Amino acid sequence: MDGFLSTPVGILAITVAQTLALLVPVLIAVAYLTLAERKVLAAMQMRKGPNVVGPFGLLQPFADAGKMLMKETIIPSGSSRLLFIMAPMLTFLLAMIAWAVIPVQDGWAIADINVGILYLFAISSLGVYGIIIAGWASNSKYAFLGALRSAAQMVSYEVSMGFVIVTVILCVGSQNLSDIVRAQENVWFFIPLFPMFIIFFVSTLAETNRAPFDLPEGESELVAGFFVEYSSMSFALFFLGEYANMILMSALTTILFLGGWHPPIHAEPFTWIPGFVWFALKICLCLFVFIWVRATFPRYRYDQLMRLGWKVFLPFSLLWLVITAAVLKLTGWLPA
Amino acid sequence: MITAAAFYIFAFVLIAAATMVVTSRNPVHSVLFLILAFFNAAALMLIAGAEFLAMILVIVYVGAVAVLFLFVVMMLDIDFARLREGFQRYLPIGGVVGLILLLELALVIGTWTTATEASDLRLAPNPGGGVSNTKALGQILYTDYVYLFQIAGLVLLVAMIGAIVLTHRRRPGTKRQDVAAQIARSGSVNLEQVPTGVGIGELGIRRPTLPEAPKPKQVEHADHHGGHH
Amino acid sequence: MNWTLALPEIALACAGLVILLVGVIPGRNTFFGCTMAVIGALLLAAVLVLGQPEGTALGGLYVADAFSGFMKILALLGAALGLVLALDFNRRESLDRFEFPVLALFATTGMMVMVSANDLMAVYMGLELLSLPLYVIAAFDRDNGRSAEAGLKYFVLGALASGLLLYGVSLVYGFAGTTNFDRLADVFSGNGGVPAGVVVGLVFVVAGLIFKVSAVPFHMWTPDVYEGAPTPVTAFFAAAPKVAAVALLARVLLGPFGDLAAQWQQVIILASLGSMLLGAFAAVGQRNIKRLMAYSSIGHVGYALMGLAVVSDEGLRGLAIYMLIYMLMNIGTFAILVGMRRRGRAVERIEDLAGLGGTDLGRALWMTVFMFSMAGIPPLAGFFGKLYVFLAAVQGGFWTLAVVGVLTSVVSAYYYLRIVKVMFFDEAPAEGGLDATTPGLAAVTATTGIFNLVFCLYPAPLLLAAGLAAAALLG
Amino acid sequence: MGQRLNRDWMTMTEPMLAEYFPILVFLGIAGAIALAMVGGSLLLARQKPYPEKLSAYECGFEPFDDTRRRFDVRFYLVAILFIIFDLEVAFLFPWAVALGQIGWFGFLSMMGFLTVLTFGFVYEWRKGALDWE
Repeated sequence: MDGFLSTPVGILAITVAQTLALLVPVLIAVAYLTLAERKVLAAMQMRKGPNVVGPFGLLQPFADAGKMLMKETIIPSGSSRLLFIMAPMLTFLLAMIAWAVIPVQDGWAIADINVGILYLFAISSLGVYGIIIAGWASNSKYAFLGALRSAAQMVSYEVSMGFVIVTVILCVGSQNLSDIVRAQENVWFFIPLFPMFIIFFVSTLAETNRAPFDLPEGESELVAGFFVEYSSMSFALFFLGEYANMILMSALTTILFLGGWHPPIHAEPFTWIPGFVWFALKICLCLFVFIWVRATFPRYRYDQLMRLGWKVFLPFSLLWLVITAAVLKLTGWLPA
Repeated sequence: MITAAAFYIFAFVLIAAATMVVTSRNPVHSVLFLILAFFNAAALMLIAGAEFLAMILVIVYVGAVAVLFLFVVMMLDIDFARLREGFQRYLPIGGVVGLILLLELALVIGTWTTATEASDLRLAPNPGGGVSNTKALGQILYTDYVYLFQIAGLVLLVAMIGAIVLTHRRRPGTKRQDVAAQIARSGSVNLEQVPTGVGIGELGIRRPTLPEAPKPKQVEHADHHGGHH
Repeated sequence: MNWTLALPEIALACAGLVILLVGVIPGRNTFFGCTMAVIGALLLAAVLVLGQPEGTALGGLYVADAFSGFMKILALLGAALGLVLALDFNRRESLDRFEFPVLALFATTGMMVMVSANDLMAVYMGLELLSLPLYVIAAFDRDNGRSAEAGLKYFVLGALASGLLLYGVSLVYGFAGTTNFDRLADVFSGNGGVPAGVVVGLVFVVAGLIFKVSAVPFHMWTPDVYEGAPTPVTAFFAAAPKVAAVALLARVLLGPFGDLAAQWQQVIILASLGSMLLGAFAAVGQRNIKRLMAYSSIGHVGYALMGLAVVSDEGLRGLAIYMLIYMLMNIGTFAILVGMRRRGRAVERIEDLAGLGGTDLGRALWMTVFMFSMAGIPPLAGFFGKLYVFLAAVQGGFWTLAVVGVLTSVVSAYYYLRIVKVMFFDEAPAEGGLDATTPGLAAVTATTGIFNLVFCLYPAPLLLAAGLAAAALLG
Repeated sequence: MGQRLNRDWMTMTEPMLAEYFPILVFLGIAGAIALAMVGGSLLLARQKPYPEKLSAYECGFEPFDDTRRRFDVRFYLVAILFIIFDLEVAFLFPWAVALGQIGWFGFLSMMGFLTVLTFGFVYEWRKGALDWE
């Protein structure tokens, strides 16, 4: 058996198995996130939410998926067919391949690369493409406007995200995601870097086009924004990609600020629970806040959104980065 | 062996994509091929051990520069038939120049030699001792090459100024939110208890004087809106 | 890290930052104040260059010697005079935004970095810091189609040249294993054969630099850009960056690649011949005076490159002195061109000068001085500039260069003298003569004009300085 | 000679490359899932297109003009400024990793760089380039 596993085919087989072991739960999580969102929103608005399909509506996601699958795929006549089909697949693909480097538990990262955080930053900067291509390929004004807004918005918040990530790297001295989590064994970074944690979280809201930054979709003015022309499984892929991105961003927040797989206290009852469960719990917490925010805040106006990104977050995160570096340098706490 | 195969595959796709960038009919496709070329270049850098540069190539070129390209190419009405015409007109000259360059390169490859230390330098993306590629860069970029680093800062500054000088204009007639002014504006709107049953004229509350011409644009912070209840 | 050696560059850059901030914070127009401040900063930098010790610094990326000092002072002087020309023109054409002098300042910083480069990477960074602001100020009149076109053309072709240069630099690095000038010189000084890859790299580097000095065969951007850009910008282009680019070309070729002279000499000779011929013949039919000046500048670069092509002390001294005289002739001429206005509107055709001898004799006379000087008529400075490079060519046995140089001088004298003829013998157009000039322009005209007149009386100190500069590079 | 060199450096970096292999596998599997979903829908669902259904969405009338036309230059400006700041971030990464080794000089070197760009930022701010009107 050992002999087979060290051959190229064996290595491939193991990797495929690992990949599926991660991707299948992620996809199921995405399906249930849509349900969770509806349930939580309903609870916050004193409603019941989906409760017909299966016990407590638990089979609702599968019903939705089945419906989507059976719908006709409409490709608008003026569109660029190939790009129109490619765009949702691209969004979905990006949301999936990012998971390759996520360490769900110590040593469980499938691709434990040195520059893991850069890889994630790169993937998130590519997210714009699915949207621009969809908006352009649809050849519809609503889609196009939504895509433009979305691109400008994602780009605006990416800079402050970059500064936040650099601040975390300063405290760790490595770009490896597992190293970043290990460095938080005693203190999770959201305590010393609290303002950066807030900026990062808000920026992830903007990056994923979630409320209160959901202007690209703004249904009251742009109908559905960049995916107004999409139907059937292409639409579902966008939807899946967007929710998978939410989970991914929550995972990233967990890794950078909430101590990844570490239990809150390294003591008896907490350490019984395995690391990946802690990791998943923290992701759920972040996702709950995502939904909570949606239920609570009204949508931003576009000029306010740009102002928040460029005039508040950018200078503030840069300033905090410099302060962090100076403090670390002065106290000699810098990791060697 | 696998690495060598990967190298040749990526290099081949890179060159093919680059060729498509130039020959593709639709400019949007050109940009998409350019992105493909960037990805393959990043993969080649990975093979050479330059992890950091590979990622930065994706972040900066694919994530930022190519987005701008796409913006420009998607939204401009460029008459590509005419561009193509020009291309064909210059094709013979371009072809001759290309041929000469090709011949020169062939000549060079015939007498390929390298300096003794050159290969050693290229073999060292990492200085060894478990220092990662990023750290190795960081250890020299800000100290040994501080001069170039600061010039890079100046170049970025000039780029900022240039972008604004060439594209930014304040358009008249737009309203912008001035947060500081909003917050500072205290006392202009206040609630007052007014005895009921009395006309506001008798209480001495002035109505804002309406401008003569029916020009609705005159709304700039007229100070006395106190009459509205 | 011995950074104090680079004090002029540091001071200039810091001044630029401060002026940028001071210029933007008040709500009103700060063009005039910022321009004066930038001129002051440029002169301050020139003073600092005068007091600069020699040596290499900043990890071997930076070198200061007599050559860099000489060329830096030329560039700084050219930039400062160019800005004086812009003062009035920009206000009249509503281009009076304070970014203009600030961008010119950063471009000048780039020139100084280029001139002091002791490493191929520093060459590239300096070149980019120079080029980027120039692209912007070429398109500074952004609502004018021609200016925008000039900026775009310059940008696209300049980017191509930068690409060529960078490609050459990476080839050289790949084959030689270093980008430092001193170490490159060591690598090539051995008598082992030169790797073919280095030669190809060198060809690309030279091509990139020849583009920047706008010599044949990479001159094609010059006429369009000179014509389209606002006139003071053209004056700036023709003076300061050209000095820096020629200096950089000399330093790169004679420094690290000095022992490969056999490989690049032919290229430079061809570029020099081509530029002289093109500058002489293409300018003949021009009607737009800025376009004419573009071809004229191509020709002048051809003469200057002659000094480089002969690879000798005399040749290099000739090059240095030629650049000095060329810069001052050009600024003087442009001081008159910038002031060409009829009823408040800027004009730029040669016919517009008609009858200037009758309406404004002083200006016409100064223009005559400059045109005679450009044509190389003794005893004006332009004659001596040509004399030194021709002498060097003859001494080095490069007869073809010298003969072609003399012949093209004769041809180009035709179109310079034609301008004089138009000024004195043609009738002024019916709309009337040109508007009166401004004190600033008149002062620049007079200063540079007097230099052109009196250079022959006492050339010794400048010759000495140029000689020292040449010796620093070749010695 | 070139051939021999190639093999040398490729074997040297092989262990690091192996870490990137799973990403390719992820790409393959995720791509397959996406294709299967779209393809499955195309196969299973009844496709019955007609021109009215395929026309672009508008509020009840025919589209007036082409969608792909020029748009506001502000979007370009945002994209350009983003590139500049993205590069700034790119310069910060190696610095953050190596700050422990490069001493105060390295620290101050970055502060100089950031100061230059902060001047640029102040300039943008004052010019109103960061406002969305």
